[in-house]
Amino acid sequence: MNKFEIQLSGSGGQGVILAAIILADAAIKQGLNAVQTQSYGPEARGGASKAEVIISKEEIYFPKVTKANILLALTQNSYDKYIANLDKDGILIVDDHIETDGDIPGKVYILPILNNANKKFETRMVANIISIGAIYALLGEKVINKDIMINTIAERVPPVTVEKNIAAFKEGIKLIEGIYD
Amino acid sequence: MNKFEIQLSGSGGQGVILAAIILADAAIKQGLNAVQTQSYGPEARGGASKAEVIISKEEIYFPKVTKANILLALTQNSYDKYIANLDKDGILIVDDHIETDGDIPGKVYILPILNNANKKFETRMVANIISIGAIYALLGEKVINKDIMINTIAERVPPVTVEKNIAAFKEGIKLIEGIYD
Amino acid sequence: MNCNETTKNYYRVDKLPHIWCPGCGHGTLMNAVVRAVEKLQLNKDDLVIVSGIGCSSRAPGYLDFNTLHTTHGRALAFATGIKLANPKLHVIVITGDGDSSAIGGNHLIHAARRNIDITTIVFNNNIYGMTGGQYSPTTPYGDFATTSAYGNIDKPFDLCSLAQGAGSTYVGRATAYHVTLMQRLIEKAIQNKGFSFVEGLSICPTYYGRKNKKGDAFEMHSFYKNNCVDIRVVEKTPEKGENKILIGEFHNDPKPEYTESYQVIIDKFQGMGGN
Amino acid sequence: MNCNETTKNYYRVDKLPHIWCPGCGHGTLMNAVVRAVEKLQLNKDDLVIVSGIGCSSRAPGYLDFNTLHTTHGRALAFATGIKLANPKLHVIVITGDGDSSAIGGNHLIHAARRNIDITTIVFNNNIYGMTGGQYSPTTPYGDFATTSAYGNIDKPFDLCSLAQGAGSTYVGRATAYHVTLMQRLIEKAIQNKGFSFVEGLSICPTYYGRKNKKGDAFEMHSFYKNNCVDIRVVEKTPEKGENKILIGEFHNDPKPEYTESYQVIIDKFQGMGGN
Amino acid sequence: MAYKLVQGNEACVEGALAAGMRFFAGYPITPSTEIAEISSQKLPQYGGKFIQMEDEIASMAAIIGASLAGVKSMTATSGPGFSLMQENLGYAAITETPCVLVNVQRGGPSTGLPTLPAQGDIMQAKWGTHGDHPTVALTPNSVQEVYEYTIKAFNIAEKFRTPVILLMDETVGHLREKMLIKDPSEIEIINRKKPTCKPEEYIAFKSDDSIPPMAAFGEGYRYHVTGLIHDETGFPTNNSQIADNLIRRLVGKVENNIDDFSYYEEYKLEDAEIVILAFGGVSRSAKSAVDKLRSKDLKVGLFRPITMWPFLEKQISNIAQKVEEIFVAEMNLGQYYLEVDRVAGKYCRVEKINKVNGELITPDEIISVIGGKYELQRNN
Amino acid sequence: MAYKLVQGNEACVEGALAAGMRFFAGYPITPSTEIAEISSQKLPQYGGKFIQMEDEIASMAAIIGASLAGVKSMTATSGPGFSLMQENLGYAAITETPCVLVNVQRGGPSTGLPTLPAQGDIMQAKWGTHGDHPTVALTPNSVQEVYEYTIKAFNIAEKFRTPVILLMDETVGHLREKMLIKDPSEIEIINRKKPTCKPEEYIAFKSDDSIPPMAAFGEGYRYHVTGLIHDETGFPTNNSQIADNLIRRLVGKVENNIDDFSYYEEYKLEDAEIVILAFGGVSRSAKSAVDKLRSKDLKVGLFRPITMWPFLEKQISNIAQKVEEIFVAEMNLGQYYLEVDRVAGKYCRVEKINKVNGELITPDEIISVIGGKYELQRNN
Amino acid sequence: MASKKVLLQNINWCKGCGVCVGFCPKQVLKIEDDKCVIAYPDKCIFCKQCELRCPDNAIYIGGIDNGL
Amino acid sequence: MASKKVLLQNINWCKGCGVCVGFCPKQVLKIEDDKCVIAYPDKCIFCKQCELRCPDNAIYIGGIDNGL
Ligand SMILES: Cc1ncc(C[n+]2csc(CCOP(=O)(O)OP(=O)(O)O)c2C)c(N)n1
Ligand SMILES: Cc1ncc(C[n+]2csc(CCOP(=O)(O)OP(=O)(O)O)c2C)c(N)n1
Ligand code: SF4
Ligand code: SF4
Ligand code: SF4
Ligand code: SF4
Ligand code: SF4
Ligand code: SF4
Ligand SMILES: [Mg+2]
Ligand SMILES: [Mg+2]
Repeated sequence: MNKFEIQLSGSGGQGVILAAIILADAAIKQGLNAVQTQSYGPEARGGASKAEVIISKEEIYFPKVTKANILLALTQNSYDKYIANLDKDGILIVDDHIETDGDIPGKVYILPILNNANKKFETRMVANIISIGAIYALLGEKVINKDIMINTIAERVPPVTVEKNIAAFKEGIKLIEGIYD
Repeated sequence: MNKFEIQLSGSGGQGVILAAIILADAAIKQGLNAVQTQSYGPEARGGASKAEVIISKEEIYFPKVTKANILLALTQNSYDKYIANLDKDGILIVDDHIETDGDIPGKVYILPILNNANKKFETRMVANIISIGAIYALLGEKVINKDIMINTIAERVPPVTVEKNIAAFKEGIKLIEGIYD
Repeated sequence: MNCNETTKNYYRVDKLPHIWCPGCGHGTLMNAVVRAVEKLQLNKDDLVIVSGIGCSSRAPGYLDFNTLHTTHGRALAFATGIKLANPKLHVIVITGDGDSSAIGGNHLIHAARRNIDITTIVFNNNIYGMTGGQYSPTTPYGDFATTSAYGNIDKPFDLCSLAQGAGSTYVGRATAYHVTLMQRLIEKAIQNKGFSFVEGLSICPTYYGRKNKKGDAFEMHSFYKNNCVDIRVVEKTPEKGENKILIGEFHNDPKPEYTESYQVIIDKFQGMGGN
Repeated sequence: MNCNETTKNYYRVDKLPHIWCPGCGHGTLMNAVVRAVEKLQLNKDDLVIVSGIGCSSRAPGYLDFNTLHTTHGRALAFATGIKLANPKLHVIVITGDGDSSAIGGNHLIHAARRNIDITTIVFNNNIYGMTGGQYSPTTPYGDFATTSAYGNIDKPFDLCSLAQGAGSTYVGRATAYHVTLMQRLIEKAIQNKGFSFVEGLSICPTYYGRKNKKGDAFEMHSFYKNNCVDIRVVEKTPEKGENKILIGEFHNDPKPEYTESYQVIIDKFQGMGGN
Repeated sequence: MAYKLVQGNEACVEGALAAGMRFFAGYPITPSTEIAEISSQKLPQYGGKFIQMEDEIASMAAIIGASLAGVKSMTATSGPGFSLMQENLGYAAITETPCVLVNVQRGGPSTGLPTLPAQGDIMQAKWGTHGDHPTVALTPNSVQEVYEYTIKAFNIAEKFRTPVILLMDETVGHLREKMLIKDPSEIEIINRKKPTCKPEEYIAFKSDDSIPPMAAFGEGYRYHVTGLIHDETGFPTNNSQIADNLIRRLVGKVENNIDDFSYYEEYKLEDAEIVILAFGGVSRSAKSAVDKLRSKDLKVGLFRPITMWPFLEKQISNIAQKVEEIFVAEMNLGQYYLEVDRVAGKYCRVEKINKVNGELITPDEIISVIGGKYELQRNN
Repeated sequence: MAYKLVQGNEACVEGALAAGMRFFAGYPITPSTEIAEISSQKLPQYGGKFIQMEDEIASMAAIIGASLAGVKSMTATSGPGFSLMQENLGYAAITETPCVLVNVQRGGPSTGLPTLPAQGDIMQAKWGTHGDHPTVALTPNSVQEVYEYTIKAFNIAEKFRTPVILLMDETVGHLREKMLIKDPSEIEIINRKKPTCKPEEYIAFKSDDSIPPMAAFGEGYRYHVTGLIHDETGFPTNNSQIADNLIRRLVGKVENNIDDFSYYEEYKLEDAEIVILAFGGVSRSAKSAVDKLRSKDLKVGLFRPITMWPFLEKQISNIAQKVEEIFVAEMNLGQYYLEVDRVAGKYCRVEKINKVNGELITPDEIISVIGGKYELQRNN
Repeated sequence: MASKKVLLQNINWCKGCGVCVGFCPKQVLKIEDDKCVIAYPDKCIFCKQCELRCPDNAIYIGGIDNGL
Repeated sequence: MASKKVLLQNINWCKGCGVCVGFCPKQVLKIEDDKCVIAYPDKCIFCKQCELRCPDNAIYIGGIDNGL
């Protein structure tokens, strides 16, 4: 695949925008093209928050996700709102507290993201980075190099939280790999 | 003549605008068409002040005086500034303190307007109405009826000055007639 | 609807929950406004709430009166038109520190000067909340905001002094914590026939709080609880006011009201020269 | 040129006589500004005079400095940009009551609040002169103007209180009659490093005078002569202030100046992260 | 009824009072100031109110507020103030609040030539506020017309719930000429449609015929008004379908109803081969020019739009299909020309006659351009 | 130099700093706020200054003041603030004060859709202030271009002594994508021409080549600046000849030098029969659409004006003479369309593709209009 | 006529800000999953602090004579 | 070194407002034909009141040592 359209959604404070920025930044460091957008303003306050990344080998003109190849939903609200955007061959990643519909096209990964964040890292603040780990694992090393991912995370999160976030990233990878294990 | 273009000029406080309004108003009461305009703003403050009236049997489109059939100048300043506007067959009325050029086309009336205002009426404030008298006399009774003129003056000047102003009007007529006497 | 009677009677409950962040002080202050109106038993049809633009200025949308959400800073100018056009209406302006004293500062001082019968209530959170946390004319000296990363060098307005200096005939201040005082001040402000100004110190945990390490909503409330003192106390014992925020009723001095003065002119001249 | 040395040195004499009406107080007040500048021996190249729109705001055009005639009410906002861009410049704003306190009221209170080093001089003639005599925010209650044929029902601002309340660190008032006091206040205002405000009560015989039967220019001057009293006198003997217009130096309390505070930030952070 | 000598600005107030204006908020500015002054004097006599606000922004806001409270309202200004009113003009448009804004144009840009005439705000009248919005602007050319079209401006505002701009110029505003004040019985007055339903059934911005009925604050219909994109009930939304509907309805209610208020004058157009298109003060010169050019045997006619916006596309396109050339004469550098050229330029030549020096274009100037070109042509 | 992930609004600040901006005055407004925020953080690091003014009117005034004092200055805003800045924008034009005004467009009118993209201020950028005046407006469509054209905006402002508008839209302002920050040595920087004569010989607004050299306050050239019509020395006058000269020179210096800054992109235009004209965010969709329509064997190309104003009449007229139809796609109800139709409509068909619902026009929407029409045509 | 007071919630409106929790004198309330939870209803003394301070009108005292 | 003071006028700038006339303590001045006229130069005591108050800089005290 030459182009990935990724949509990350959750509630206001969950950091999905930062997650999207990290993905886009890493892609660029990888020498790819990437565009990142998000929804702003009152609707982003409190309610569902959405961030988008498109990663592509080619130049990206239209910067918005049309159909998501990967959709992340961290809350029921955001799942309900954005599930329709998922491409029919797309991949859905949802937190395991979310009730999903039966007839989702494509692959579905139901992961204990919030739970593990709380339990293993004692903060819900890393849920976004766990999610990145999962997305990274699904995209595969061929798309973005793991070290680039880790470096980008290290650059973009608050200095004191770098280690924890890198661990969270790895946790996300494991969540995907675990499924395959 | 079906159309009279009249330009009245003087210094800021001499009331040439009121004079123009009275002429226009009287013309309308007479059943004629009339438009009245003036120059506004800083240049009118202190410096030369100009008011225009066009009186016509027909509808008046362009509302500005192109070439004045009658030009009144009460100050040297205004004379200098506006003399070029006088039609070649036009009539010039100037106060007698003004130095005029030799080669003025048309008729010239050099009248003691300010002087008589001061002497006979003990106020320079009636110079404008004396001027109207002179203009009226030059236009002739056929253009605007004398009573209409007098009524209009009475309506437009401060109540306490009505009598004085009507006398001033008559003084203006006399100034013209005097010349013919 | 699952809520208390006051809410049921005075809110547009189908518009709730409001868009404000968790813990935002504006919600508490809006409740104080509603309780004051309830206490005074004002007819809902006769009450107009006008606001500008900002988080605070979203309040009218939730309230079941005649409500007007105008342009940023201009609420008082719109309100002036409403009040003059129909002096029988009670006109309350709900505004923010930015809305009322940055872009809207001129309308504030002129409405106050005219002493027109409008009650202005400022939800002052010391920041521009709606646009994401820039410093406002009430952000304290040295504080941080997205546009004062090096500490704010602007000196803050004392909004109550400004309003009083400009001519406001009723002036008071309370906080999101001192919500009962807030309610009482609003009641008296509405009753004052003239321009009334009530400042409600609000809290913005999301921006002002976070940028300045003020803790969560409860901590920010607690700050007001511990650092405010009523003007009457200070008038008696000035030491008690040191380094404290003054609250209470600062000024209550009725003067001829604008629309009433105008009515005098109309009564005298209506029909003369006119139709 | 046929005039005194001061005029020759500081005026653009080829632009004289100015457009003001016979007896207009603005001319006398403009002279006070010039004498203050002469007294302080300011370099003409370092002085910028900024104005808005109005009769008063025409002053800069006659003065041989860097001069800027801006849009109505905005002089202080322009001046703020000038001063911040080059703090070495002395910036003086000459403005009218309408220009500074009607349309420009907000810029006045904000420039004062910031305490930016600008000297603001208001030629207050209690009327909009330039547009032909409408009431202004300083027209006394009950007075007549072309838009208050039935007597003005707006209450007037006390401009000095307004400026001081907003944060001005130097405040004073004189009149077109008290022209030497005016000069002294302007001198001290320029010397104050911060926002300074000097109100010069002017006379407009053409509109305010005529509409309110105040007599000719000399009579209007005489009114100020007979009805003003210095604040120092009143401080000692309050009775002497009754029904009088207060003049003199009201406030002189230097505080950190805005461009200087900014320079501290630059000194600390320049080069960091930047080029 | 007898004719009276009236100034254009005064006629505007007379018209407004006749139309039912009972609130005026303004801030003085040459050459519109007389409108404020006369309003301040007359309104109390009619039980109405005048207020001099602190600036033009506040003036525009106040008249919107007053209109929402049920009172017909007006403000008047000139260039600089017109620029300042733009934000709230857009607010009046999106909230569908009837009101009348008079702009007596003077020379610009900026402070420009405060006392001299210009027509430099023609395009600003349509495009001065941000975002897509409806615009109605009328341009009278005589004192009598100022009176008549001020009344019409109020009627359009009320009927279509939209701000209406009366676009005068200094020439017309300061002109004194005769005017006939009509008997109230002869004047058509339109008032805003009021809701007849019960308050709980009132959907403030719902409409079947594109113009929702409007309740005044205080009449028992408690509703919400906002400058945000809103749904039929008046509450903000980011819903794209609703946003689209709202903007298209707002613009459409004016554009699609233009036949209701397409005002213009045609003078000697029947057999015209050359057309002068002019409006406001300049159209008076143009009319003189037509007569004089006719006397030189040139088939010249005048088309004078009184409704400036929306653009009289149909009429002008029709004319263009019948004539050789249209000369657009205006006191600016060619603003209305652009739309005329767009619509007419597909069928005939379109030329500009412009002047931006603070003087009214004279008949002779128009004659010299047209006469020069066509007499020469004929002689060749 | 490596690519960085940068937001459009951030790129604007980077470009401005590279161009030499050392003063920013602004008032926050979505979606432009980041420009103020980042400026406030970066300027002190460059020895420059940021001030948050009390409103947009003051912001525009302050940058003019700072520019007169010799410092390159910028402000940024969106719709409502843009409307408020109009009066002083005209002042910058008439006083020939270089400065840059960024408008990151959002949905309007009024408060509208504060967080959503639109291109509703295209005509306002040209006509928003009163009176005839020059306008330069540039519209970048990528983060890299925001950087580049912010620099160019400053250069044009300085070279021609005129305000320049950078007309972005929310799509571009909030977009993050890769950007290359150039080495200072690679960047062309133009600074205003300074007088070289003695102060007593300086005639502040006299010019032989239409752009007078500009002294800063404090440099020893004491001169007068006014928003009134003024003569070459800068002093007010009502003289009609001088007024005429001034306005025509101001407008002319921009209109006549357009070749100096005619920026645009042509994409697959060589053999195109159908042209999409689009700019800003929408042009990115248009480019996708061109590719996809080409794959359907329709000869479609893109013309993307980057210089929006003055209008690229020459280029668009040339294209119109070669193609069948131009589709003007914009996030408004058809604003730029009007000028395109005027110029191109004499040669080819001109159609609109519009959207005003707060969403970017998608490639599919363009495809469906054009594909729909032409595939159908072909099938018939 | 004695009323039976009861502590009520509108959980849809609650944003979990914790203001009520902080001000409750009897530790009746706690936050769980971003929402206020009435953990110890029996300890409630109906002092109405929570109702007074909740910015979201999401907690209040009801009762029979309140018409609920 | 004794200077010879002299009362001077710029009649072109004088607008005849009469302010100088009113404030002159010695009735040196009067208004004639809208201009200030130095009627009694000998009575002048060079107090400079006229110069100080003239809004138009149209009257002033000159003298040899003033470089005039
Ligand atoms: C003319 C204009 N300028 C700027 C904005 C952007 N804006 C919206 S709200 C706001 C600040 C609000 O601050 P405040 O009034 O303190 O309200 P808060 O959000 O803090 O409650 C600003 C700058 C706007 N909508 N309109
Ligand atoms: C935006 C704008 N509004 C209104 C005006 C018209 N105007 C020019 S000067 C003025 C009033 C000036 O009054 P003031 O500042 O008191 O000066 P004065 O003429 O009395 O000295 C007004 C309203 C303008 N030029 N610009
Ligand atoms: S941003 Fe601040 S003021 Fe706005 S809703 Fe959130 S907490 Fe309240
Ligand atoms: S109108 Fe008044 S303020 Fe203006 S110049 Fe004349 S006297 Fe002075
Ligand atoms: S105060 Fe209200 S919103 Fe906050 S946690 Fe308690 S019930 Fe929920
Ligand atoms: S009523 Fe009082 S005790 Fe009961 S939960 Fe609320 S705050 Fe606690
Ligand atoms: S004060 Fe000056 S202007 Fe007035 S009369 Fe005397 S000399 Fe002339
Ligand atoms: S100097 Fe004194 S005495 Fe002489 S004319 Fe002037 S005011 Fe009179
Ligand atoms: Mg705030
Ligand atoms: Mg004044």
